[in-house]
Amino acid sequence: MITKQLIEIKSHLRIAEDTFEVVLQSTLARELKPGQFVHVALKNHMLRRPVSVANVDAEAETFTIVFKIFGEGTKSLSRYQAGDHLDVILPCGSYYPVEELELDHALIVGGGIGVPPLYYLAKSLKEKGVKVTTVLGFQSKAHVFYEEKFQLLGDTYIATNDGTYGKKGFVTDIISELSPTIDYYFSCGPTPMLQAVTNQLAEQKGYISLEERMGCGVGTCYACVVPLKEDPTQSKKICKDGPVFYANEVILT
Amino acid sequence: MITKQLIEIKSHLRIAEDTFEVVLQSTLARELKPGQFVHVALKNHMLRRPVSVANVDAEAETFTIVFKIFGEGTKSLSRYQAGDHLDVILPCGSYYPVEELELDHALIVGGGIGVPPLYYLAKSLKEKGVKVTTVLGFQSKAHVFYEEKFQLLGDTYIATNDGTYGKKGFVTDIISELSPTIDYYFSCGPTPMLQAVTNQLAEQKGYISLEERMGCGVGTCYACVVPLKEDPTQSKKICKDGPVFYANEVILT
Amino acid sequence: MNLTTTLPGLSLKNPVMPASGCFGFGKEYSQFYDLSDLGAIIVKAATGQARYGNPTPRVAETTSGMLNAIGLQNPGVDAIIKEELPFLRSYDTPVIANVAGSTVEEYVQVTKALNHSQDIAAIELNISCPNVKEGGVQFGTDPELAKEVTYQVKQASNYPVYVKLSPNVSNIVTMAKAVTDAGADGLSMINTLTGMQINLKQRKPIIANKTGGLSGPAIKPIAIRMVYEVRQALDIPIIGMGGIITAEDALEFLLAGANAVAVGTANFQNPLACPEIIQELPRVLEQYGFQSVEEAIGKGHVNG
Amino acid sequence: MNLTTTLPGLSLKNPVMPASGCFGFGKEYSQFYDLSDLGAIIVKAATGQARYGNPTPRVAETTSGMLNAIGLQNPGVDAIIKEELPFLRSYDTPVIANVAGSTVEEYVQVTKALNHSQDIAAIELNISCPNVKEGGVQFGTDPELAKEVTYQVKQASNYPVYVKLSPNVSNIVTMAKAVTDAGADGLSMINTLTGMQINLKQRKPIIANKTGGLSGPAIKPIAIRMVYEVRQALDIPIIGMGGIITAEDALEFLLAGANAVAVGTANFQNPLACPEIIQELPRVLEQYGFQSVEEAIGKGHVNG
Ligand SMILES: Cc1cc2nc3c(=O)[nH]c(=O)nc-3n(C[C@H](O)[C@H](O)[C@H](O)COP(=O)(O)OP(=O)(O)OC[C@H]3O[C@@H](n4cnc5c(N)ncnc54)[C@H](O)[C@@H]3O)c2cc1C
Ligand SMILES: Cc1cc2nc3c(=O)[nH]c(=O)nc-3n(C[C@H](O)[C@H](O)[C@H](O)COP(=O)(O)OP(=O)(O)OC[C@H]3O[C@@H](n4cnc5c(N)ncnc54)[C@H](O)[C@@H]3O)c2cc1C
Ligand SMILES: Cc1cc2nc3c(=O)[nH]c(=O)nc-3n(C[C@H](O)[C@H](O)[C@H](O)COP(=O)(O)O)c2cc1C
Ligand SMILES: Cc1cc2nc3c(=O)[nH]c(=O)nc-3n(C[C@H](O)[C@H](O)[C@H](O)COP(=O)(O)O)c2cc1C
Ligand code: FES
Ligand code: FES
Repeated sequence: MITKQLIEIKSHLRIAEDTFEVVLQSTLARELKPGQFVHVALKNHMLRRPVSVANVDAEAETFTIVFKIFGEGTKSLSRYQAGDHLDVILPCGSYYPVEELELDHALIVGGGIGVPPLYYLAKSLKEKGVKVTTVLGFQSKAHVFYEEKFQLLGDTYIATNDGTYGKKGFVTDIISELSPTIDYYFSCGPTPMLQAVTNQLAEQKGYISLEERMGCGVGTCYACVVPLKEDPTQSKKICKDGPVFYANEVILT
Repeated sequence: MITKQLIEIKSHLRIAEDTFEVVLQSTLARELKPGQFVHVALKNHMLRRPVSVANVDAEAETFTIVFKIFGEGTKSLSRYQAGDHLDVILPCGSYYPVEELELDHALIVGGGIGVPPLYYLAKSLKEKGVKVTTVLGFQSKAHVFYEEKFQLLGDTYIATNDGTYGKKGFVTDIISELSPTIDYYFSCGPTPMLQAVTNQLAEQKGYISLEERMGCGVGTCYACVVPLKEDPTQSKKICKDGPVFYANEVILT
Repeated sequence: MNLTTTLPGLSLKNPVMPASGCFGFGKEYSQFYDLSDLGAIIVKAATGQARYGNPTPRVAETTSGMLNAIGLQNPGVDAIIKEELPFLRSYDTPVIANVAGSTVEEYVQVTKALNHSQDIAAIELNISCPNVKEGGVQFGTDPELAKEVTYQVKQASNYPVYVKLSPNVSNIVTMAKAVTDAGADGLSMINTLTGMQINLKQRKPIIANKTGGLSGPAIKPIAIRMVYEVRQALDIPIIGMGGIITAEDALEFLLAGANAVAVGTANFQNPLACPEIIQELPRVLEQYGFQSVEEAIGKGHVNG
Repeated sequence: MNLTTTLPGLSLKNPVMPASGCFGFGKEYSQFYDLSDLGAIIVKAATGQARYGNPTPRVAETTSGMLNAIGLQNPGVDAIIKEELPFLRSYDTPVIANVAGSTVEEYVQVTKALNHSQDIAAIELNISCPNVKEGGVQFGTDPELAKEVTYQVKQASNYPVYVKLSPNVSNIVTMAKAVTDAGADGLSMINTLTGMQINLKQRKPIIANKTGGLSGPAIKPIAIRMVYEVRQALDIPIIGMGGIITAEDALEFLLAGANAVAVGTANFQNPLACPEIIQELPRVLEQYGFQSVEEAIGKGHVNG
């Protein structure tokens, strides 16, 4: 059941350049599934900001978000501190169907601020006994985060645009080299990356997670639609039907 | 020279119902004369708020303001704390010409949030050797402030609207009873009070201090005009020519 | 405290309703609270056929407001009647359908289709959508066209017709008079003001449609002025809206002359905006010396 | 970084100038900084005779904006020429006089009087003041009247004429075309949007004039849209304004197509608004990849 809660910030850490990890206390933490997001209200901003769930600690009733400063809203969010409260709508949107899927080997492909939801996904897959291979892309060394955490879950490869860390280039370059045998891939990141990845892995089954500017975040305003491959005059809502879609379901523009 | 300064709050105290006394550190403190105001910027408010100077400590380079919560701006100001900084324009407006006047006995008449500037005035008069008699009006007992401070400067009488403290009624009732022999009166408070006082003391020389909604606070926008008695098609600006006027100079509406 | 207010075809338990396009067809917000708490519900625009709407991005944030250019995306009036409206039956609150179109014929078609629905209590005639190329803007800014479409829709409708006015005009009273003359039962005002925001990095408008409709607290002074001016000139019921966030804002619209109010953008910021305003309203009315909602209506007018 | 920009009669060292009515005649703000830093200065409106203006209160604060109904208070054009303008001689910055009136004759009278002043470089024809009963609004919302007054003033003036447009219209391009056809050298846009705020305690509009002009960041999306639309349609120089607070805002107007920008309400919040924007502008231009102000003008347009 979707709810609005005022929840406390338990910790607020800078983990990479312009990148922050925030742990939040919520009785609904355990309801949050990999791929879902929370819709965060910020003082003096008209609209909420969607941020993915990057991890859940069911026992502690906490969940984690990781975000990068992009504009005014995320800058403001970066200035909150442990002990402050956030007004959050949760849980929002669809999730990676970890429970339902049958698979042995998963490829995780993330770029930039698309990486956070994939950590919670990778952890859940691993807990289910799935082998996880991860390929992550970042702008540069200073922006890399969560590499060690992913490594604990399986083989992890990093690409940076400028080559200051890992492989110079794109996640697709690494995937070409690895050409791993997988059952499913799961990808989240900027649209150009998703386009490249879904093209490259067109033969594979996969799920992707999309971003769009949102109004309501709950499915009422039609701000966040994406056209369907089957019939481009039809659309789905990223905030409600997504953000997770089957890779061939939607048209990436 | 009028200036914009970012100045520190040294102390922030609640001194009566909804009423706060704030001491501010400024290198310009000693420039502030009785009757002048400062124009205070507040976060998330388009316009500054004018607040009178209630006291100056030249040595400590601090000055005091006293304000009452009236709307959103003053509510916001009430939540600032010692150590916070305020963006202030100062000194603003005209002042009571304490230096220039020749007088032995002054009557001070204040109402509500008109009281603060009169304290700095009374103190300055007393320092000059002038005998000071003070009549102050408040809504009710809970709103009374600075009584003791005025008492140290001379005889002080209080009226409250509801009679919960001092005399029940208006400052004019007390003035009628006292009918003091004075050289000048000085008054600040709500317009109806100023009208009553200037009528009652029409035979006396006096100065009054006015309020009006302001834009710039420095004399450029023509928001804060008051028509002149001599020629009502002419006006003066309360922020620049005032807030202190000779009692017979302006038309109170 | 008596919160009821009565408008043609609408006996409302309180004057607060979500605005069209900001509440979908109610399902999503029914997860947050009991929709029976609402005075009424205005649902998303209906057109003759299904519409895809504009490309994304469709929204942008502005200082104390937002821009939207949804472009009237909706599944078409028939699907709305069959698949969306029945859900609202279980709630004890009147539903107002929002009628849109590109031609007078389409407006009439949608209106006639809605005659067959028992799930609504009134229609809101949307002649003010700034985000569609054809129809919308023209009808909302030309008094003659506004008159014509209102007249035709009024002829076609079994339900009371509230005409939703555009603020993008030099004289709102002229527009209000035109549609009143044509038989409008009430007015709904205001829709959004046409605006734009440019992305400095991308060097182009953020909204794919380039322009979008500005809503939220930024536009409230314009909405209040327009409601006040129309109330001064005409004796027609008004549903007031534009920037309402708090119960104080709602009261300001009542004082300006609105008989009821709608809440749009605020729902996005706070899904509980409507019920919270309804809950606060009695306290706020009392604080400002009113015994009922009816008593406050139009009380902000000087000389009358 | 090259900040210069050139408009008819104006060679500006930078594109930033205070807007009319928000800077008096410069004296007060000269206490805060050197007025020679400014690209230009637009001074307060001048009418034929001295005007008292409207009763107080004349201003109110709104969410991210303000209302004003000063009502063109000014000492009259002759007094302005004799007593106010000479002060600005000592600064190395062009002065633009703002011409207002109730009749075409008054506009022409003021314009002719200003021909005798050597202290100005251009005039801004204010046909958009929403706060005076006669003249102002009519001229600003009726294309024929706008054309007529522009033509007459242009005939009378020795200086370039910038016509200041009102945003309270359904079609800004129609207005822009009308005054351009009549010979305007440039446009200045936008003036304020008519708004109202009601005092809940007093149960009446806060502004004594009831309505006032809405300015500040709240209206920026409307201003940007209008500048963009006019730039798209016409090839006439534009001074853009409406809600500028930061150098980013100024750049947004340049991208929309403004050749220079004016800063109004921001001066009240921050007397150093103009010099701070000027100081920041090179950094902001560079950040978004521009080598000069001229390069940025109109660059927010898609397809052209
Ligand atoms: C489902 C979903 C999950 C997301 N998860 C994360 C995450 O885990 N970590 C993270 O750092 N970011 C995430 N994002 C992106 C994040 O929402 C944007 O970075 C953020 O909204 C930018 O806000 P701003 O105020 O800093 O930027 P501004 O540009 O000032 O924002 C202005 C408006 O545009 C919207 N906006 C701007 N960029 C985006 C964008 N990329 N996506 C959606 N709205 C945008 C804002 O929400 C706001 O309404 C997610 C987005 C979506 C849709
Ligand atoms: C020269 C001068 C000196 C003042 N000195 C003091 C003082 O020492 N202590 C004190 O408590 N108050 C003083 N006031 C009044 C004080 O400025 C107002 O109480 C305050 O502006 C109200 O702001 P708000 O945001 O709380 O109210 P809101 O009603 O939310 O304010 C909205 C707008 O109206 C203006 N406004 C509302 N009431 C007044 C008013 N009475 N006078 C001027 N502007 C108003 C605000 O400045 C703001 O622009 C003084 C006013 C003036 C003009
Ligand atoms: C995202 C969005 C979609 C809207 N869709 C419609 C619509 O379909 N029909 C309509 O008449 N008005 C529509 N509106 C206008 C609102 O109903 C309302 O008139 C306007 O937003 C002003 O109110 P507000 O400031 O409370 O949002 C829409 C507004 C928004 C923000
Ligand atoms: C207090 C005030 C007085 C104004 N007086 C005038 C004026 O005399 N002539 C004029 O053309 N515009 C006048 N304006 C309009 C401004 O010049 C400007 O067009 C408008 O405020 C929008 O810009 P802003 O949002 O930066 O303030 C005035 C605006 C304000 C706020
Ligand atoms: S953000 Fe409103 S429908 Fe998705
Ligand atoms: S407040 Fe601007 S002139 Fe007084």
